[in-house]
Amino acid sequence: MNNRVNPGFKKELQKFGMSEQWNECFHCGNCTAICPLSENEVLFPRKGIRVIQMGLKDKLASYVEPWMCYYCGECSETCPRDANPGELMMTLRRYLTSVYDWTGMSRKFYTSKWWELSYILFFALLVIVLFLIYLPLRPDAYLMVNESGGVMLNHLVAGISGDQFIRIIEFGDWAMAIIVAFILVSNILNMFYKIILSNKSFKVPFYAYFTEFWRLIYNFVTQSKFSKCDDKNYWVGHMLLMTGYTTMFILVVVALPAFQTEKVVDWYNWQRLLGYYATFGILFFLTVVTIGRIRKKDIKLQYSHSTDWLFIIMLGLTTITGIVLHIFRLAGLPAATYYMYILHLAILVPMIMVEVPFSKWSHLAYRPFAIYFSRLKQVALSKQYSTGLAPAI
Amino acid sequence: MEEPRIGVYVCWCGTNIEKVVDVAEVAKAMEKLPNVVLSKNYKYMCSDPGQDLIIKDIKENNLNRIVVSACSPRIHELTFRKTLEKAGLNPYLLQMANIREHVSWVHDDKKAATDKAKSLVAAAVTRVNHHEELQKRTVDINPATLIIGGGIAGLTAALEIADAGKKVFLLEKTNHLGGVVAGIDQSFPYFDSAQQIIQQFIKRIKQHENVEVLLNTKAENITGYVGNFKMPLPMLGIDAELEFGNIIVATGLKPYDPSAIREYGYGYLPNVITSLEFEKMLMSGKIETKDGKTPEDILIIHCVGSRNKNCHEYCSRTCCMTALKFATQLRSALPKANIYQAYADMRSFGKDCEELYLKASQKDIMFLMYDQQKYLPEIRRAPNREKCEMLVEIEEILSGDMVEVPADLVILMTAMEAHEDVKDVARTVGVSLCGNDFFIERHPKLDPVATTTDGVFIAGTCQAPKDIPDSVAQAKAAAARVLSSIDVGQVEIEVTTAFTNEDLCCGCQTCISVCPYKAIGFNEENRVSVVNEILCKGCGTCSSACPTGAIRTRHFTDKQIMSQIEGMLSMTKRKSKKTELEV
Amino acid sequence: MEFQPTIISFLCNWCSYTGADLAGTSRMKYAPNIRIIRIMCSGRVDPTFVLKSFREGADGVLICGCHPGDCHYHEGNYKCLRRFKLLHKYIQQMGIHKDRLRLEWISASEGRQFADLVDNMTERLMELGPSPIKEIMEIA
Amino acid sequence: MENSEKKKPKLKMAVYWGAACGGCCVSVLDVHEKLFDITELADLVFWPIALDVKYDDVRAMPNGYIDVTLFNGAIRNSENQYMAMLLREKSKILVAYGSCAHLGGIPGLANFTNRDGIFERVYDTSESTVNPEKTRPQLKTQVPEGELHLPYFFDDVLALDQVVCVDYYVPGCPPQTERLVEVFMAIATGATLPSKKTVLGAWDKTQCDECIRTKTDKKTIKEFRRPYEIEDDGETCFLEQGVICMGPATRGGCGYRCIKGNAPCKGCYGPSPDISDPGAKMISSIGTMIDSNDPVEISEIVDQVADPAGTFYRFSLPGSIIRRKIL
Repeated sequence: MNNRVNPGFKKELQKFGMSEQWNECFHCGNCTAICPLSENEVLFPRKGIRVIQMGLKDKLASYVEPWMCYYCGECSETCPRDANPGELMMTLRRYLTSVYDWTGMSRKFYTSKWWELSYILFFALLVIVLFLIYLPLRPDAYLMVNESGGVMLNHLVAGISGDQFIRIIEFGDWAMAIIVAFILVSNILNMFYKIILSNKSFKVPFYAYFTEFWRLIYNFVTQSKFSKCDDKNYWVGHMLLMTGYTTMFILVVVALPAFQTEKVVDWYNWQRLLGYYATFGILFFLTVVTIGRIRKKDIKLQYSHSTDWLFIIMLGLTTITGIVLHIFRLAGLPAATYYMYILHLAILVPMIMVEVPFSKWSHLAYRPFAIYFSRLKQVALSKQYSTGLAPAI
Repeated sequence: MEEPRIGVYVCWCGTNIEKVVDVAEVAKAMEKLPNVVLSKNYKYMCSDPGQDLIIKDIKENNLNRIVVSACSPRIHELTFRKTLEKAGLNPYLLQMANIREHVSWVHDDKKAATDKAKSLVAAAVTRVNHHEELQKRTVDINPATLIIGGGIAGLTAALEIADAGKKVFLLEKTNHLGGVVAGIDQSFPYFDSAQQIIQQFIKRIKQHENVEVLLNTKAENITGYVGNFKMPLPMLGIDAELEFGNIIVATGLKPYDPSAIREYGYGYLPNVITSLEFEKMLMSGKIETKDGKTPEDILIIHCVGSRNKNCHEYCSRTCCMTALKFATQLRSALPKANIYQAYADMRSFGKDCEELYLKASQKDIMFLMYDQQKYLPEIRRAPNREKCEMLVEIEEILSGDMVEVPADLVILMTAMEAHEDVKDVARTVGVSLCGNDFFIERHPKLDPVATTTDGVFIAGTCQAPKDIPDSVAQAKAAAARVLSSIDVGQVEIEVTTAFTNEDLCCGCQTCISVCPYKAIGFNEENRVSVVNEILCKGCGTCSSACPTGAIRTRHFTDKQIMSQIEGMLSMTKRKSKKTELEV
Repeated sequence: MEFQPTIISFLCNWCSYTGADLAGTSRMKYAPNIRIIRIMCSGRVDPTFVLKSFREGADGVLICGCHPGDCHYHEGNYKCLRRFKLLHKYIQQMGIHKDRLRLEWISASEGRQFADLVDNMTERLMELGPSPIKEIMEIA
Repeated sequence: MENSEKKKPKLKMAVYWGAACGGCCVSVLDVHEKLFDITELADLVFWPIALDVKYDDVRAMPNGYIDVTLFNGAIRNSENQYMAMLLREKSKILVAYGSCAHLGGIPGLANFTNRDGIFERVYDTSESTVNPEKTRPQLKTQVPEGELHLPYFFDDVLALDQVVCVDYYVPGCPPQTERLVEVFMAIATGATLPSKKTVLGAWDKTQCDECIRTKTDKKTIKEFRRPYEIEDDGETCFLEQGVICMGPATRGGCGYRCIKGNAPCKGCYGPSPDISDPGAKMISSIGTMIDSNDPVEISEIVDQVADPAGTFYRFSLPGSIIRRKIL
């Protein structure tokens, strides 16, 4: 590992949205002391700031701590120098996402708005063009209203049956999921390499991979670390978002035939209830965060990177177009429904393609893995201590 | 002297003594002691009626020795000495027994306290039998002043005294004035030109009619005492001699030689330089490596030779600010360079110095903290494939990481230390040095300018590391002290001094090196030691060291102390009879 | 009645005597067994004084001076220390218990330390019992 | 005074030895041809080493019969004590002659132990002794001729003035014969003698005053050395070479015999006037010379003085403040 200091490194991080006050830190350690998540061997954010200040790039790449932070903002509030350690951790998460991403796309998105926008536009146009050419609106679409007044969504496309339409969309879903999953999994492997394999100072015992595996699942499902932040509302909000998003993901990818039904099912059916729950969860979170980011009262929402806004806008538009689509459908407006459907997908697809492998949504995967890796590291180190092989830190 | 007639006075000190010590019993017990004429107790001995009582008794009863048993002699010995003087007795025929601070205030048991008081007063009584009359003396002050050292402190003091119209001899051991400050470009924290200040000083000194500058001259063979010092100048002729009444020692500092620290490679790595060498670079306006390249990476290492038990344990007080000054100067000279500071603790105290740190920390300087006690940064030559000249390995303690810093130029912030020859100066002026070879002041807080040798003052970094304003302040204070002593014109000297009984002195000369004030000289003709009683402070160490009992310390003679011991123990119960077989 | 030792102590004027005065002004209580003799400097302490004290019946002798480096007369306390070490060796050879003679540094601000020192030494001397020196030295 | 009519009455003189080696008596003999001058002025009435005069003869003398008695040797046993008291009674002037009578001398070193300790060593444990019955000398022994008496052996050795009043002291081990002659002549010629209880036959100033070695003010000792451990140049002061020399605290008058023989002074001439404890003074003086301020180093240097009591009190233990070991 190269341990050469690098004064130029800060410029690199500034591209990832590092705040102006990065160098104010004089290492009093208040941030680490106040952080409810910083404990035992996993201490942050102070040490991370030091690593940034010295520009130790390799050290940073293997740095797992930023993923432990859920940005409650207490550190930034406590900081006597207003160095904003919370935001620095956020910056680090962006930076690390780009480090793990071997395709280099993540880095491009984080460091250039235009790259990201063009990428999004490309997928949006792709969706629109594909629809307009291969799945055009059937001429008699106005007839596709059933007796209860709802639009028969699966029958709006010319030349194919409702089943076929569902299968095409399902195919698109799966193709997208596979591409995204491939990139994400390979990035996680890269992360594993950077955190565990490239670090020669410890060796993880083989059994630990299994004995610690439950943590991965447990943390993924419960986001339990998050609940340790003192502000419990934040965990609730985050849980709403997380579960809402996951629910919607399952509905549209795994259970598409059940979700995108021929007829509009009654409101008390599970599909619709789950859909409403997911919409509410996402919408609630979005509203709170948007207001917060605009008001800039809460410290963790004071500094917004362009990708933060883009994420909110994309998710917001997806949700809104989804709701409008639903309203159009209930109101029995087939043509409007069709175009809204295209619009909905034209936003949803680029959002998934950007956020899941390269940006915010990848955190969902990186966080539990980081906890898992950090546990592996701890197990390895404590074993080395007990056998006296490791030098004291 | 006539037969002692002793008066004993036991003070109540209101209730302070009386409530614990049975003062009447103490006074009564003293009546039985030999030569005690009267023994009284009184409510407040230090009050006017109390003192009048003593005066009246002295006159009426022909008393010639007085024992006052009251509070600490550190409080009222002078008061009662004056009382004796008023009554026409020599003030040194008084002995006090401390039965307040050492008895009534520290003991509760009345019986034990009274017994203790008795033995203390009895000791005073037996002692006072052997007291002798001592006479006060004064000497005149020669208005000229010798200043040793032509640095900023010496120059300041010289100008201050010369401007007041008094003669100054300014001694400088090198061939030029200005000292260390002459080698400094700009001073912290205001970046004003140190050059300008010092050159102006030198110019004024050279033109001043009251200042005689003696270059290439060391302070040697100074003899004499406060008011009347002398120093021979053999290079100007056999009889050439300087005469002066006061001395200001301003010998300044020597920069620490970092070649002793293996890790830094100073001396064989060409681009490792000291802070003063860097000042030279700044003055020349060219910051470059030995090969003439403009450095891209510059590391400043703090605490070189300071705060480390292998070098000096003290803090040199100015290096942090100087390092911040360097960083600031470097940043404006080389906007693109990478500047690193390896520091141990940032000690930017003093007016506008924390502000200097804050400003410097805004200038894109990387601060790396190291442990100056345990792991010093290690500098080594960079391999050829590297762009930089050197690589420095630092155990960075804020991160706990071992980091590597590339450097083309390393500036070592070297410590201030005492000159090697300071011991000679200390010996010749009779002032002691502390463990770090800095001059010891008379009192670290209340008298940091004077020394325990009368007429010798200290200023500047010869006393302790300090910056320019502190040196100047101390120099002006020393000058003020000298001027006030010249103004008074006379000085009263210690009475309780040592003296030699030439009939007993065997000339072994043990006492000579014992004396911290060089007050004892050797009379080659009579082959006896002679105490210069003007220099003597009366510590009595020579008396104890004298193997023949030839040197006696007035007011603390063997006889006086031995009789005090006898008196003290005469009151204890366990007595055994001494029988002598006589024919 | 319990044996009460007598301690003769030599305190230098500038540090230790002032420290003992401070114990007084601070009303710190300590054992009344000590008898203080003021000298200007611990460098004035002649071993003769110590032996004389023992000879006259002292159960213990305590010498106090300024802390090393703090001597009002620069180095008097070091001179005292050197003599003390030689004297200490001598008195042990003469069968006098080493704890009967002590040299301690007490600064002007160490009133508490002085009080504790006296208590501590008194206690130790009570353990050692009365000094037999005076009686043994008498010639019948 | 009744004899003052007669022309120059001859002095009556006695020499006696207590616990002594005999060296002092020999020093009297060392007057050589001056003996004739002495015998012209004085009659020796009692001198066990030279004359056959019995104790009974002394007892028979009237009080104050003897003009001058030179008493050498310390008081070790009851006989010494008895004779000291007897001679005190019979003498006008009693002189403590030699180190032993003056301050206890070499026999005084027995005060490091006591009667039992000495007897055990002498009659039991010494390498050349075979005494399985642990026989001890008895004060009384019955023999056919009658009862034999031995003097009682004291626990302590005392100096002469610790048992009787002494008029003058003539120190030395042994005293320098010239001094004896001077003192004797002074007494015999009736010169005014100094006040009683003073030391005669020695100077007030100590050895250094007449010592031929070069002395400087650099009396600092980093290491104590025994005489054989130095390469003595014969010129430098012993103390400046780290060798303990009692010279500074020892009266002159001996003619610095030891120093002339390149050996440091051992202190037999005793301390200068007003010094109550010669050893303590030397401890003080030599202690001061130790060249270190570090307590540990000082202890190390002090440890090089193997036997301070024996070194500084070689001739003066009984006469010093702590006159014997506390056993």
